[in-house]
Amino acid sequence: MKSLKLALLGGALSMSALGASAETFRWASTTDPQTMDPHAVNSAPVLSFLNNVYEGLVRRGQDMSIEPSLATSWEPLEGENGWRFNLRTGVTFQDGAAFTAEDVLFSYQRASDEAADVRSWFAPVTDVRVVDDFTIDFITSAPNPLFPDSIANFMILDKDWAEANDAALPARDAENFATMNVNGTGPFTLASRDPGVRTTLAPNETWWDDVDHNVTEAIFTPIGNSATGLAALLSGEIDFIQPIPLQDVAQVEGRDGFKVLEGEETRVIMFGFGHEHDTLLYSSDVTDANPFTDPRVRLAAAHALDIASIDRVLFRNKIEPASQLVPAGISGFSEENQDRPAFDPERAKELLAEAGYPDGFSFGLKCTNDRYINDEALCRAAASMFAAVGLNAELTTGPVRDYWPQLREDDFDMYLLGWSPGTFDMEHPIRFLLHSQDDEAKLGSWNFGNYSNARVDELLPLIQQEIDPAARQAMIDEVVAITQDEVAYIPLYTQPLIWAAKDNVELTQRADNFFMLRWVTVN
Amino acid sequence: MVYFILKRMIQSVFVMLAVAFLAFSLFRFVGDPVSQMTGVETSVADQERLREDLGLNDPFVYQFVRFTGDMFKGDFGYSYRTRQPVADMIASRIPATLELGVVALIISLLVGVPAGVYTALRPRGALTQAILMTTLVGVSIPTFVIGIMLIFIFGVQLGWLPTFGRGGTVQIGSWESSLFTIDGWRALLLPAITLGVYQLTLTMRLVRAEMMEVMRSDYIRFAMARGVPMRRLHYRHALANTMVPVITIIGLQFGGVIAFSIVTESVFQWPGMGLLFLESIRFVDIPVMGVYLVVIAFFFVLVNLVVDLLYVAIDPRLRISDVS
Amino acid sequence: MLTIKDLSVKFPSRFGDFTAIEDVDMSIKPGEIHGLVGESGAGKSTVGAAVIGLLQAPGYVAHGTLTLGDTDLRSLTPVQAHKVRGDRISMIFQDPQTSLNPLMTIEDQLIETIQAHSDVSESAARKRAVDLLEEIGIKNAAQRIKAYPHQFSGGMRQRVVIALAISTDPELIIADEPTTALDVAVQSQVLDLIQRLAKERQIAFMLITHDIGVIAQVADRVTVMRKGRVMESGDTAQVLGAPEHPYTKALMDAVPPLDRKLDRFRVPDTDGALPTQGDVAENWLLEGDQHERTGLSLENLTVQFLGPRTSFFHKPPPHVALDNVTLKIKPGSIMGLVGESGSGKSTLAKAITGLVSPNSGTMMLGDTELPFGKSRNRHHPSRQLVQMVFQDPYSSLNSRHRIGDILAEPLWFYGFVKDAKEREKLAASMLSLVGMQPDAITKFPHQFSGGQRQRIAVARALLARPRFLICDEPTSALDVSIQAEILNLLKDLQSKFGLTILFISHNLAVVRQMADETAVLRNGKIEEVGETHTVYTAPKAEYTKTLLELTPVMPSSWES
Amino acid sequence: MIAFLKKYEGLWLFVHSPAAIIATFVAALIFLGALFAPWIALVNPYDLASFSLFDGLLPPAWEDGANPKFLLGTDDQGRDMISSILYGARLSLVIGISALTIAAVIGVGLGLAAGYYGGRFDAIVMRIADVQLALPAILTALLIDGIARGILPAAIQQDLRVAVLTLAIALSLWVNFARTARASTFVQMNKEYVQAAIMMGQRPMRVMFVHILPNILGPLLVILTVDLASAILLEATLSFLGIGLPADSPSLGTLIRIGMQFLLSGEWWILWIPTLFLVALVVSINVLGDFLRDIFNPRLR
Repeated sequence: MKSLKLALLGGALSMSALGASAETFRWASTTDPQTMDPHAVNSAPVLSFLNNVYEGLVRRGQDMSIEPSLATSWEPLEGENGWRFNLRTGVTFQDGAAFTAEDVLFSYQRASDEAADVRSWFAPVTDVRVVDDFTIDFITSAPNPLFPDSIANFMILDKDWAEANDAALPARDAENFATMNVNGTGPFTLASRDPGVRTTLAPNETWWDDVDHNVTEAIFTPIGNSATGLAALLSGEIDFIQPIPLQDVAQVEGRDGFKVLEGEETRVIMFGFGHEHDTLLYSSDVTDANPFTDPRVRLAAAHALDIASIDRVLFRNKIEPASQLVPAGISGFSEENQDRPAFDPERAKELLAEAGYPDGFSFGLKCTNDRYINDEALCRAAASMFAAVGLNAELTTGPVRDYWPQLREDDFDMYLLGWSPGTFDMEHPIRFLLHSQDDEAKLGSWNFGNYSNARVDELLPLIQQEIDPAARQAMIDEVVAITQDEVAYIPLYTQPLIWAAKDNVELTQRADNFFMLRWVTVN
Repeated sequence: MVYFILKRMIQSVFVMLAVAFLAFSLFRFVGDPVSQMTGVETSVADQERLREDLGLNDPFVYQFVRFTGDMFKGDFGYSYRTRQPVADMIASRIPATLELGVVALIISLLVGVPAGVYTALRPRGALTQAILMTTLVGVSIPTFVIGIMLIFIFGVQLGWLPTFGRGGTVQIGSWESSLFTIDGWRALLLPAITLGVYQLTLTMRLVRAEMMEVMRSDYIRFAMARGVPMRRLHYRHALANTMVPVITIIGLQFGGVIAFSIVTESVFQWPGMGLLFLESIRFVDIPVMGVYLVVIAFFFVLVNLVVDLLYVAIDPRLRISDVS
Repeated sequence: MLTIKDLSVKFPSRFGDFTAIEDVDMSIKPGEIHGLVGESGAGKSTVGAAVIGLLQAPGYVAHGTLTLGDTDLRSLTPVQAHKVRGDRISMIFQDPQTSLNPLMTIEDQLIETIQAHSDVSESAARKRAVDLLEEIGIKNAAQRIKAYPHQFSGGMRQRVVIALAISTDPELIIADEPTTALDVAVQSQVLDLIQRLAKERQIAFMLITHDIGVIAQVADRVTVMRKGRVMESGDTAQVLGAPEHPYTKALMDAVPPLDRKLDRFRVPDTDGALPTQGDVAENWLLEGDQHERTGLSLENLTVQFLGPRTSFFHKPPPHVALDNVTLKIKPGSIMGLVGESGSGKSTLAKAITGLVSPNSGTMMLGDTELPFGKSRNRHHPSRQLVQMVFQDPYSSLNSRHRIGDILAEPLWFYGFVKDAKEREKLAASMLSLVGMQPDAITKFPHQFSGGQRQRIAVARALLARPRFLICDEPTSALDVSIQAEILNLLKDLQSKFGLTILFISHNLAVVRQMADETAVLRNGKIEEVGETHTVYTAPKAEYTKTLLELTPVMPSSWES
Repeated sequence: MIAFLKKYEGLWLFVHSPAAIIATFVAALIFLGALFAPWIALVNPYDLASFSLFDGLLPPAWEDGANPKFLLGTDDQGRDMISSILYGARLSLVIGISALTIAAVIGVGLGLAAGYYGGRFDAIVMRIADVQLALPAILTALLIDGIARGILPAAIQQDLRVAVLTLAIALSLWVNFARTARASTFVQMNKEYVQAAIMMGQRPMRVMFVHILPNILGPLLVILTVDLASAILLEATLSFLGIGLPADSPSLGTLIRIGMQFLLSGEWWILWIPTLFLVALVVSINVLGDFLRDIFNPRLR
């Protein structure tokens, strides 16, 4: 929990420094947003960047809680499942066009079209009805208490502008006007766009909210090589970089004029098993059975891992051990099931003996080498810890571009996975990781090992529809308890989030790794 | 003369076609582009439909014919990642790579040739041994290590030069150049040196070997016997004859320059074709990779043709027909 | 006036100092052409290089004095010496192909030399250069001066080299083998030019050559050198006509006369006793069906080479190498084939051995027809019956193979002797048959002199038990004395084993000593063919007459 | 002894050039170190159980906070630097040398044939060489790496990584051999000993390999040493681009890539010790290459 508090503190500070002098703010990150079209790609870097230009009906505050944005208030509909949103009046788009419910309806049709990658957000929505210019209803197939939370990144663009520049749908293969140009209601507008090189934002004079940043020009440049990025910061050419390698934290803190912001990302790193596999693929000694189908063997593997020493050596004490698939502080986190299997090699050996493998067995561990922080180093460390209890892991690491296809073809015995809940609620990982694979209903699509438990499958829809928070939490706790007993996954830790900036820059680090320009003050 | 050029052209077309075929046939194995293009929550069905739309399920030969067909029509297709037309993406990146490559080549010639001449004329000198040793060490350190060292020394510690990117550039028609601003040159210096080091050592050693060979030839001894002033003998006679074979080999080394430019651009975040290619590999952006390879092959073929023409221009024996 | 007093030059090497030349005395008066003759390795070029100060590193002048007029050349500083070079002393090299910078026009190279030694304006220098070219016989020089070296023929280019040498009217010109690379006709023009320049401009010439005929024709005085020491020197007529030193005598005996045929050259007996184990090889050669002598007859043989293609549309112009040559070589006789470079002699040899495929005509070896070039399969009998001895001893033996392997290869390849031990014994015996020590088997080619290598090449040819032997300029790369030994060897082997030989050479005198009949070849056509004596004494073709006249030869009046 | 030295000109020159002696000494030291790595090295960096995470990031012995057991310190995984370097050098050399041999066999074979047959065959070989030159080495490695991953069954993919990398490097180096062999063969073709062999009716293969090949070994040997250095460097560059060897069986190149992450974080030895080692190896090989070129240069004959 300590990390989130720190983030809050940072936020409060920045609110006070109002009206400082006009400033150019230069910042960099490892990847460049692929497109400026809010509905084309559902990836964190794109949505994070566009949140500065476009706005949704609701938005997340500095502490991740949902706040009114283009919708001033919203309440569940009587008599049918769904929500009514009352829209803010007097808001104009950056090209001066008025903001009305028509724009919301149009954006919904655009975002839920087959061409849009974000259409999965609207799976529960059956119909959208415009009541009047500033009221709109979203009808859902079933009661959906978390619906407002799940559309924080659903951004609204102007209907006439889009249709005039024939960008009614996100670009399918060829780019369209919306790929390179913007027309949102957000605090900033696009000044220039050179994909992969430099993108500049300028403040939106007609923004409806009160301005508490003093940025007159924001220049974003992607820097792929982390060493070069750090050099760019230390040489003063850029004011802020996200993220920096955690082994360089000491170096930055050591230099005066620079500071480091440390926080926890909402991403939990875990090991998954091939529950459905009936044999081991990479084993040299056990070829006729899959020991990992026995929960005792999975628990033994969990006991073999010493998260504390991994934290000390690999992550320099910057990670939080994880007990379940979401970090603490996220809605739906199960307070009762906070303890995770302790580091106990002896217990691990006993469990293996009980399960019939006294001297262990060899198996294939598959990891990425360029997706999560120190992913390769972690797997090598884990492999040596497994080996200590007799679980001889044959490690295979590779770039992420080939990783997902291999997992989809069940080409593993044990695999590394990091998961950040899109809706910042426990329901998200249950829907994608714990529910058994069901392609039509688009459920369990990332449950590569196809862990399946009837009770969990039964509870998911109930959780999704339960309005009363207490009842909902109880059901979630039950799911977490089941999956912990059965060791569906071995949650390891939440990944650290390290940003670095010049001393004279005030900014807020949010847990979902989104960077909001509107909270930046350069003094 | 015309025949010679025509023959080279035809051969070049074959080389480029072969490169396109080779590159295209191999991309199928470099990973699955769709998994990169879609977000975390996209369902398998959606991914399958996207793969269908992009025609990735078509038989391989059909895809290749379409790929080359479009290319000849000038339609280079769209990037899977940014949906931009690949032609624009690459065109906007060509100036950066070309300018970097040319400046690196100039540095390697400006330093390499005189150093080669000096070490050839004073084979036993102490300075010669020093030059040979330092350039040898220079070429033994991997390019990316040199790059990062230069960044930290001149960028971070001394703060004289920018550590990344292209600095202020000037737009001349569609060509974005960094040669006309001080800031542009400051940004160009470090990457050009990093790229140039390898080429410099090569040029120097070539000039040295060739110069020593030429110094033993009869026409040099005859020039000595005629009392031609030493300076003129070294440069007007010896160096001119040395440059003829050296130019051809430098042309052939072009492939090396491109290979190292990929590394240099990724270290300096230099917005050239090499960086774009690296990103497209990470993202399995097949159209960009395919067109990049063909463009590189085109440059290679072009350089070879220019080198051959230079060869004919410099050496009168090829230019003017035989005994009149 | 050049005077050299007991000059010696040393080359330091890992074996200590190697003395190239020792106690050389010589003097050349202005206008005098002083011949410096000797075999390769005699050190004649080293003398020339020492005088002009261009000794190959690390050579140095150990002691002795070199004075030109009143300047002591050895006391000059390098800068002064460089000033003297070109101004007072010039040099002419052997190969005109490589003496001129291929990338610069003649004009540039002339002007550059003139301006190096006299500060004169460029236009004046250009005018002087044009006059010079006219003086040495290059027509419309003003226009030709703009051309590049490769646009001149070998002879013309040597004239340009001479023009360059005299452009600063030096006192002394060192000519190192100036005409060796030229054809007979061009050679005589260049020699006349040298004589004219010596007389008109009173230039002292040091003429370094191995060709005694050239010395006889042009030199006023001559110095004979051997292994770095002067054997004899004096007036040319006296030294060549009535040599006192035994080496000079032996040298003169070895020179093939043009006017008469010797049955054998008088060769000083070789120091070691001639090894006698040659009988094993002799019997092996005789037991084959050798005695059946086979001749070779060619019927209007034509060979064309296609030049480089210059356009897609029309084929490149063909270059006719052999233009329907008809030649009959009687079995067991030696047919001489004479012609200048480019006449097609080597092409003929290659056609017979199948390296080149003729366009038309027929070739008959004895009574079997020889298929052309590629169509002759690898096991055709002619592959074994026809063998060849090449010109350059340094490239006709594979330098990476032992002599034993080189000689055993034909025995193994043609399946004469199955057992390796046997092959080695026969090879050793063949070596002694050609006058070599049998223990040469274990050595490598680079351990032998040119003459020895040529003997090994002959041994290799014989180990294929041929019936027809082609000798393509077998001795033109050798010194006169060595040449004499090899020619004797070929004569003995031919008479003993009744071989039919086609002897190809550009040297009319050598062909006269060897051939029973002689054919004269020019630009691919047979100009004349007939019994050797009649061709040499009463030539019918005009071309043969001019060739005989122009070949520099010892005037018979000097005969002792 | 002196007589023996004098007999072989090469040896005499060797004794007299300090650079060559030092280079040979360094190269020999590294080769032996790599060869006997399993016996010399403290720990086997490829066996995960043989080192532990807790020894991670220890500085070299002469700095404070070091563990004397690890003379040159440890990397982020706790692997002893010296053992990693020895094993890394061993792997780099294995890859370098085997890539060289493959490149030499392909290159010399094609070069010889191109020189011998000339004409159309020669043009084809040279165009193939052009295609290879047009594809920079890094590209070739990428594409072959992709194929291997696509074709090979997943299970054996891991241990074939070394073979894939070797093939990738070999394919980008054969062109040098081909060009040199072709040029030298042209020169030998109009030498008379070759014409004699052809006249005898010997098969082309025998003429090429028994007669011509021994005479063109000189320049090829020089290419061998120079390209060995560039093969090792190429492997390092490929590792930098993430295509090279996996991190759990590091070569010199991978060690440097891992070291790059710690360049600024204070653990300087993780990068600089392998880099210096690589530079020493590559420089000594290059110096030897230059020395051999002088020996085989006809000027000395």
